[in-house]
Amino acid sequence: MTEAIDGLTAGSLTALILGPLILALVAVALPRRRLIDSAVMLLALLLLALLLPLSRAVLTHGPLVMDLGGHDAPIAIPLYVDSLALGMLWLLTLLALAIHPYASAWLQRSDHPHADDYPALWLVLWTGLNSLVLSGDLFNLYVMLEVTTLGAVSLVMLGQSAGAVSAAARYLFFALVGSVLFLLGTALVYADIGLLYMPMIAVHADASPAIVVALLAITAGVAMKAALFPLHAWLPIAHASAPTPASAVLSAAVATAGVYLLLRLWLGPFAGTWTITTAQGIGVIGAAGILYGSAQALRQQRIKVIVAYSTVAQLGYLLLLVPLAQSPLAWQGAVYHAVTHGLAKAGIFLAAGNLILAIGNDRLENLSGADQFAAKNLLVIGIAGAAVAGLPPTGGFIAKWWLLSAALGQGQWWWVAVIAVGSLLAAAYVFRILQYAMRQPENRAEIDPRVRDQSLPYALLWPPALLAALALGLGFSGELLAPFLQVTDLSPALGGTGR
Amino acid sequence: MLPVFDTMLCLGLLWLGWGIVASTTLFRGVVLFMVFGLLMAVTWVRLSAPDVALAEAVIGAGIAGALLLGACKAMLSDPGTPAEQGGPEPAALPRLPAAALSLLVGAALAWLMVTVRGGGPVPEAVAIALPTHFLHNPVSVILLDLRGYDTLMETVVLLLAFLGARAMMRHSELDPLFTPVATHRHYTMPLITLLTPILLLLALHILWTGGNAPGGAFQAGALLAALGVMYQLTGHLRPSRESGPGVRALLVCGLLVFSLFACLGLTWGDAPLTYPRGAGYVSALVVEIALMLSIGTTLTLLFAAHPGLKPDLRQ
Amino acid sequence: MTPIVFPVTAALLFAIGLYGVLTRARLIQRLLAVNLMASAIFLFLIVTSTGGPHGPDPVPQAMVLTGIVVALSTMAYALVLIRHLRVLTRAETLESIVDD
Amino acid sequence: MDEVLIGIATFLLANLVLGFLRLRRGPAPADRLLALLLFGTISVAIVLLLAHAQGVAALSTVALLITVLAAIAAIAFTQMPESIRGNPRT
Amino acid sequence: MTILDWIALALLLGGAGFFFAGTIGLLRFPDTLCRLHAMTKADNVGLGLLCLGLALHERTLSGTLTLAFVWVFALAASTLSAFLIAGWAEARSDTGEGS
Repeated sequence: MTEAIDGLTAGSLTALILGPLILALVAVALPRRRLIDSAVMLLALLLLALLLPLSRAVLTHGPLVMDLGGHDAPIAIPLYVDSLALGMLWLLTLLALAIHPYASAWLQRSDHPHADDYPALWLVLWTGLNSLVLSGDLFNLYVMLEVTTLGAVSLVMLGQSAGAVSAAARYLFFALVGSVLFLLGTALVYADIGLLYMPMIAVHADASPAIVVALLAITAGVAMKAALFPLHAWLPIAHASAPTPASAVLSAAVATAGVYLLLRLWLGPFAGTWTITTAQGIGVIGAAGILYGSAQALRQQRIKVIVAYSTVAQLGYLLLLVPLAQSPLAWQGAVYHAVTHGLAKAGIFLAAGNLILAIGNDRLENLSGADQFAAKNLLVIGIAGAAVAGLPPTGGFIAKWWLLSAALGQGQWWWVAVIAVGSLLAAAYVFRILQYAMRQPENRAEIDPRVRDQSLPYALLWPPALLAALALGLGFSGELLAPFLQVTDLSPALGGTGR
Repeated sequence: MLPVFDTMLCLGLLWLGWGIVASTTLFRGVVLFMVFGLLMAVTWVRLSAPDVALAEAVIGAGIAGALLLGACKAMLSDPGTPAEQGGPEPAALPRLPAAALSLLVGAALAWLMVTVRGGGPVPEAVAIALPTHFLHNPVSVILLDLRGYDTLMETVVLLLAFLGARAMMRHSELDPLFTPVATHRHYTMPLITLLTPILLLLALHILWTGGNAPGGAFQAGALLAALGVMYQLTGHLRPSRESGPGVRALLVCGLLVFSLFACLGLTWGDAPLTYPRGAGYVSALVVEIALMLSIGTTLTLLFAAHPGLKPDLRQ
Repeated sequence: MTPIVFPVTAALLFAIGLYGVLTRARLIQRLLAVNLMASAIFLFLIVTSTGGPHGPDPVPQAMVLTGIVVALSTMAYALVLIRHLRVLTRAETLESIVDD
Repeated sequence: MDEVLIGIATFLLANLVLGFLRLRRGPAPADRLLALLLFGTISVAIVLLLAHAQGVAALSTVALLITVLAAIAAIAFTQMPESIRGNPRT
Repeated sequence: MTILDWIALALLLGGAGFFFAGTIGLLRFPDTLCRLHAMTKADNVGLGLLCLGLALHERTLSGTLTLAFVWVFALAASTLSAFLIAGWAEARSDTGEGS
């Protein structure tokens, strides 16, 4: 255990993992919805408060490692926090704060039969995501991946329709194969070098055949779960057919966590196995994902499918960190992108969910006249969409600016073109939604007057507004937060990238 | 003689594996999978992994088989979509490229798995830590203490599987997997009366000795679940759409005790999940008892495919 | 220590499972194939745990036990999902409901 | 003596592998289940022999568990529907 | 080898012989019920002899008890299973003749 871990830090890390878990157990044992809803809000606020000193500790001491159970490396399971993990924790906690009240109001309003099942499922998934982000042990990650997978599949399945359940089944089978591949990689690493403790694997792993195959298996496994570009087939339909709050969780948190895990593994324990060619190859896959996802998003006719394809595209940006990893600016940009995109994407989904409540479905052509009756929600979609596209003055702009600068700084101009084209396409699909909404409806009487903005409960309106405001606000706090975004001791290990 | 035994065992495993994958009918695949489970248990015994063998015996011979036979039954009682009736199974991927890919992967893995280096820092450190530990069964040391966090999270996976399944069951018209034949009660009753005390004793035995001999909470819990499965198969427990407070308490007690214990680690140590000095064995036992109850309940309910169970004591 | 035949069997079982996952459309059989792959990895892990200079290594055995619990949980979950899908669509393969 | 135990275990394993033929041929579902039950008993015997050859008492518990749970498969099987026979998809 | 060893060996070999007979019965007998008959008889006697043979070498009480329990439960389980399967097969005239 490092000296930097004081009681408060240890307590915060414990609370991040066990807080949602214990609350989930309470929710299973005592299914009182009101009680649980307020407890979730309190917990999210408490965790936000705990994240402040934790961020400070990371800033002053550098990356923190807490070995569980009072044992030492290499037999203990460590929790690991650096700026990448910290960004994810902030994102997850803010999402919990905004999405849970929305979900609870949404389920109630749509008289959803699964309203009783949702809180416990979400809380366990939250536990899984927090632990996935914090875990520094290869085998433990396998278990956490299973928790997130089962949680995410269950959320998709709550969509109820035959389409949602078959999307859930497709997702589950992709994920099952993904876990087996991850387990294979873990077994090979352990059999070859006798380690599961990730900070130490980084030191011991060479490019032996077993390690290289393990890296391939792990990459393929996580990529299947995270729906990275060539393996994305299950994502758009699953994210689009889930209930709206669940779509937001899946796109903003689960998918991001998958890519986060890949970055954590690639640039941590396996950093020594990279060469320039393979790093550039990962960048190319990311770029292909950006272009393909954006192009698909432009062709879709349903809002939720557009937003889901946009997720496929935006996750690609995170992969650009691999070829650019030697630059601190790229780290800053990637963390900032993950957080901004997560917040903005959740905001868009929630606002789109309100539109769906208003017009009954999410087809673009039915949006006509939405600027009249759902102006606030359209404003949210506009702001959050600008953040996704990376337009100033949003946080998305800062993130992409840093990524661009990193690419220029290392003379890798080709990524500049990709980032720019991706942003243009993103702006195009966001404005396409707004453009449909501003058309004059052919028959005004078709719109049910009861569904105007005013009739939506407050709990459905403030969460998307809060998320969009955060995505916007991040555009003004880039300089302030920059020091927090570079804390990682993994970048030195990336000497391999430059070989 | 042992090499002959090993070779035959491995050929048997491969033959069964191929049979499972290639079987044309669902029932055949399921039966082959159950035999595969038996042979895996023999393999674990041969490789001197008694803890794993115990788990495989309970799961392979009992719960997994019953689950699969139940699903098989559910599939058979529905004629299926028109496209599937009588028609051949639609192909997922063309066979030839799939076979080529699998062969390539198999050959590469075979080479790797034979040539991995072995050893490393963890085996060394574990070998040093084991002799002074308050538990004497090496696998229990790992599961309960060194990697207790994994055990906590694996129980979360089990609970989550049930929560997700319960959400599906609640609003779907899934029939109970098994509707016991009334006349069979006459014959199964003596078996139940014989097995109930024996299984309970065995479960307690496995749990109690788990600290010092092979066994532990999961094996014991799975054994309790096997008893629960048998009660359902013979109609002494029936699935119900409501879960009472008792069932819910049993569901969560294992994780609740374990996570509270994990938090308490912060008070008598520097990190969660630390065992108190001097009271390690007792704490481990308390955690294990709670885990056993939860694991048993969760697995029984997962088999029931319903949120709850109610006893049926008609003779 | 342990004869070479066990790791080779593990690799081949993994390959057989992979073939099954790729070619079988019927979901339950695909599930069985995935479990076969997992069992192959368990076999490999246990093989590596025997022998060694420090006696049997309990860590892989513990990993396999955890893996068995996880595999059983996901199998039970997947079976309920498959039955749920069957009730909703009457299909037992994903391929036969692609066109709805 | 250990060598003898392992020899007998090998012989029993050979019986088990021979029994796979019935598993393959069927023809009735009941035949496959019979084969499963026979394999259960043979596995119990093999486990007992190996446990004695290795001198690990806990392994005998494995045999006990397999025996105790053997009835589950049979009870579950007898509740299979009529359509299990003659259905191309069984 | 003491006289006890020889007796144990004879019992073990006898047990193995009964298992073999059971397997052959399973493979060669003409229909399901015959196969059932051959199998359950053979493997229970076989397991019994085997347990007896092993028990002669068992030093501890618990080990001997375990062996005894294994045999008793095998008898109980196989009696019930055989009965249920036979009933199932007969009710559906599913006697798998031939092959």
